[in-house]
Amino acid sequence: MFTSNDPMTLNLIEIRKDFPILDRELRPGVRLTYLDTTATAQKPLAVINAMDDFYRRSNANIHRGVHTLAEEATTLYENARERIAKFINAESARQVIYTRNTTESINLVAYTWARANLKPGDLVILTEMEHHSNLVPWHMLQAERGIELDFIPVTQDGLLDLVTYGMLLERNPKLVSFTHMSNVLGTINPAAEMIRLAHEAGAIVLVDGAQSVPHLKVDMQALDADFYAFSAHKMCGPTGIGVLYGKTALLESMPPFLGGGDMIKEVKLRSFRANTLPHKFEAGTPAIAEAVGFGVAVDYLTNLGMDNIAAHEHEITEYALERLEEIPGVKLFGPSADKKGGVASFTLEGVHPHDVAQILDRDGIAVRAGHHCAQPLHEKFGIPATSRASFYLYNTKEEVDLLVNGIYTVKKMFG
Amino acid sequence: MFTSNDPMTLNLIEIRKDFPILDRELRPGVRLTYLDTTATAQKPLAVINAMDDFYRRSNANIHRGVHTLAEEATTLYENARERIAKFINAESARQVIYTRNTTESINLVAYTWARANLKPGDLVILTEMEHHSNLVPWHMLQAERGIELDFIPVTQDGLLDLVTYGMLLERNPKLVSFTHMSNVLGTINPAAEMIRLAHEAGAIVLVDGAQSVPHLKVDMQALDADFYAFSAHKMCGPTGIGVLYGKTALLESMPPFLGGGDMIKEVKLRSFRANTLPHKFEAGTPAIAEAVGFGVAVDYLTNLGMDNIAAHEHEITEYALERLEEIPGVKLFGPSADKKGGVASFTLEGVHPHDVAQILDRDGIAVRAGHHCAQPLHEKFGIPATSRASFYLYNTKEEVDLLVNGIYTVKKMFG
Amino acid sequence: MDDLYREVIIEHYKNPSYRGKLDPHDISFADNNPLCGDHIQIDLRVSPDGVVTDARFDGHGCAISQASADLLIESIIGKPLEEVKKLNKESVLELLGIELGPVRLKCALLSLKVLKAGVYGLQEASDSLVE
Amino acid sequence: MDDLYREVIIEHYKNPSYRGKLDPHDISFADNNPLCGDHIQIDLRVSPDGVVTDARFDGHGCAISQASADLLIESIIGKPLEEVKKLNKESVLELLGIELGPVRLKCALLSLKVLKAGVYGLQEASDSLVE
Ligand SMILES: Cc1ncc(COP(=O)(O)O)c(C=O)c1O
Ligand SMILES: Cc1ncc(COP(=O)(O)O)c(C=O)c1O
Repeated sequence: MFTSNDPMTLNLIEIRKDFPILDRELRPGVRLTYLDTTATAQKPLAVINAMDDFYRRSNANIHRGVHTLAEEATTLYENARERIAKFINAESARQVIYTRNTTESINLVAYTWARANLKPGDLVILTEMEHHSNLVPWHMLQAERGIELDFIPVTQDGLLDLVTYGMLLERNPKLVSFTHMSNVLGTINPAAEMIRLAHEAGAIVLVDGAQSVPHLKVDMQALDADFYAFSAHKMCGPTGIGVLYGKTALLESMPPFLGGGDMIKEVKLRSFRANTLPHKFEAGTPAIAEAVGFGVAVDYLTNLGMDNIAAHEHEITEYALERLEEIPGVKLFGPSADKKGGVASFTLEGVHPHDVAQILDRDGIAVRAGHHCAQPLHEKFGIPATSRASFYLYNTKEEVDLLVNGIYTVKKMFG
Repeated sequence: MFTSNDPMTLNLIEIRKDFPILDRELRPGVRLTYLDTTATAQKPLAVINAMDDFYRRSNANIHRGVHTLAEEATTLYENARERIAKFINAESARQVIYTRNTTESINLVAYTWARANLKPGDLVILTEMEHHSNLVPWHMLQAERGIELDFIPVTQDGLLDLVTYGMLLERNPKLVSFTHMSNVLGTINPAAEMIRLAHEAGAIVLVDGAQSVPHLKVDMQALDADFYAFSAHKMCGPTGIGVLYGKTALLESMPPFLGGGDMIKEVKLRSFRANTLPHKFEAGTPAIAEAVGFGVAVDYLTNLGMDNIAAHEHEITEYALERLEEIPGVKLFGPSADKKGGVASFTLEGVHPHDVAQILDRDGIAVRAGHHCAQPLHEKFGIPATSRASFYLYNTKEEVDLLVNGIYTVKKMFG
Repeated sequence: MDDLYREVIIEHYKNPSYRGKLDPHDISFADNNPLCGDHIQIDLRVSPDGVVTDARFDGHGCAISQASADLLIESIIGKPLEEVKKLNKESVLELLGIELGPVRLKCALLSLKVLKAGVYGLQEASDSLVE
Repeated sequence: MDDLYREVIIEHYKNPSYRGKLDPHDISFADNNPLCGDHIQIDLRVSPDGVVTDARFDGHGCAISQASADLLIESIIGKPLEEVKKLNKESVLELLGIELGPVRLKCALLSLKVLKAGVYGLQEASDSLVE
């Protein structure tokens, strides 16, 4: 599918062989064209096999066992944590807390740090481009605690209005929580600068990294975020596991979240003492096989090189925006390719996004249609839904061409 | 390993072939003897392959996608829920909420139902044999909310003191929360009767089913529990997924737990409306592959027949208790085989349980040593730790013999 | 799959026969599919002996939801309410003449859900449609 | 693996040379391993020029934790505190002469953790031993 004199640095022919699903025929003669990585990424064989192997050879519960399998499982689980910590350049693996997903990571902060530190009237700054995962936990806290919410507006070209942000910061916010990269517009927000400004204003910063960690090199020490949340399943890893990174002192100061096995140092009938980091926040049997898979996913990305991945995605995205723009009736949302990751959200005049996605699916092209868990952003743009094509390390320009041809077919059917 | 004229109803030769790990040589010449199912169960090929297959063929995010893979993944995820619902005889699949594990299930009730319904001074009844997962969430609520905790005592022979339970019920408890089967003593508590009494006293009942669902036929409609919690990993399923079952009216009356994608019906910038059951309690991308594996685990158990599994375990346990009792210096904890599941916890005079476990491990025998996340229970019996051998559908009497021989080796070394 | 966008569906979507409102009406109800923002309102006129004498739908959404609304309205005019109450998932799929996966099913059934909510009251309607 | 229970370890466990308490003492500290309930207390006598003149441990636990305590005490008597402060994971493993997985490592290091806590103060001790 990919010609060998292609200029990209990633060897797409080899890479695509790593992903068994990309070979799938959905129906006779209809090969999969997967353009929905923003929802969840596909998994390379190395990740699938690592989990398979774990269950076939090493499966045991961790931490409390002294037998060989328990020791092996514990080592595998904790080694994965170390590699993930290194991948995001955390100072220590103790700052990497396993959760189910980005959503749980954000809720963990809302339930522990925020409930321990926010009083009625305290201001939390969010943005208009947040995923529901970074809105609803704060809605819940607003209802329960009477905190105040305000929002950094999104401009018509899909960027955060940083002038208004500056004004909001003058109102003494306690927390600023924003997405590093929008899952609809693709916008990569200037996180380091936003964090610096928030810190100057005395606020704690939580970054939703669900879309950034899979696609960009992120460096916790350079960014200086207080909390950072992401999911394995969007970065070639398994479902069922995510991470909350936090600054050590903050994590140590926080009350625990879920109570149970492993998060304790000692339990009496009527009281308990919490364990040290990171176990304090990991109650019960964790997603062990998933941690093993996550570690291998991080190795896979590291081997390819995050800079190479970002460069490849940039090239594909630039091409995709160019080609989509040419199609009469297509309206693209979000900034130009140089300010965004591999996401192209669009509407097609006269055709509902669900119909676009469904008709593309007849040719095996998987795009997402809907509000992409960002209803307020869609409302802002006055539309109920968009179609979204998204690109990852395994996507090719040929697949963009298939998408464009598919959209012409849609137009013909509804023409 | 198993002779064909063995009287048990389960065909152990065939069953053991389903579990690749049971063939593992830990070290040259040392085959695994896995007696640690109470910590986590091993996985049959069918479960491992189902998840493998999911990632190779059907992986996509669920619910919001219209493309083929998204539809497939959604169907697989929801079909698994239906089979799990059927397995526990719930009235409806909407009562089956996917969580990470038993621990999260219990915490979910503590964070939502309990925080919405319990006032300072309200009484919650637990037992002295609870796992930390059914203690710490209530310790946290006691500290936060000033609820009162009291405990059904455990008798010297490892049973709940139901006379005291009756007296506690007279104090108008709001919640009774207890384990269906003890993970240390093996005691199977008379759950149906205890639930009936609690309901007569006007209390809501939460049952920790982490050890019962894997080993006994449980029937939600017959038991009449208000909430019931269990984990996939203890019943041949993957890590990273568990269930909270709840009565529909209760679940509907409860506030949501984690906020984010999928648990909403509608999100505005400053407010949200929660989704219907079960999605209301499933925020963010769930453990999709794990749900698929869980469904297959339930099929596997169903095919073998829970009654057959329980009968097999009973036979093994009876034999194990008999053989262990003969060993001078071995002290067993918990009731006789007819009142318990496949758990044998013991101490060996003059040898610390960690040393017992470690020396058994030299012969490939995996038992657990420690407080098994039930510190208060161990304190009650005046010991810091026990060794625990536990049995499941794949264990044989020959493995019990290996355990017994191993203990004699330990005695010789420390003799 | 290939007949998911049968001519008839696209035709009913592009040129619906029963789009609009009825004023006055006896029953009116609206709801939306939160997944995609599809919105349907249905107005009914019902004779004293319980027969639907006229009906219209209004709203916006995908071809499946709008076409199924148009087809559904067409099918109930002249029918007694008792028969309308008996309509189910299968009735709608028969009208559309296609098979649908779980996500698009919600689009297809939105108009039926609205109709039943109008006829029965909201709770029963959603109970009767839960997959 | 096979030398995990070397004669010497079982010997030191069954017949420890330095089990007991020192009264009076200059430094005393105790801690336990919450995973298994192992408990170690260490008492030290230290000369004015900072040399450990006598030491004892007390407590209960597994062979690894108790033997390593006995071996550790044996190794520090007569040593300056400055040298005691330099002891680390490797020192203990060398004394035991075995390799250990992550869980049993905690048992082996409990006495060192207690010793360092006594010598340094608790926080630094656990920092310096975090795996
Ligand atoms: C009785 C009991 N309750 C709760 C749990 C906690 O289960 P999980 O670690 O899967 O949350 C266990 C498992 O160790 C258990 O045996
Ligand atoms: C920006 C953003 N935040 C949060 C999430 C939620 O991630 P998860 O569903 O893995 O919790 C997503 C994924 O949909 C996302 O794109």
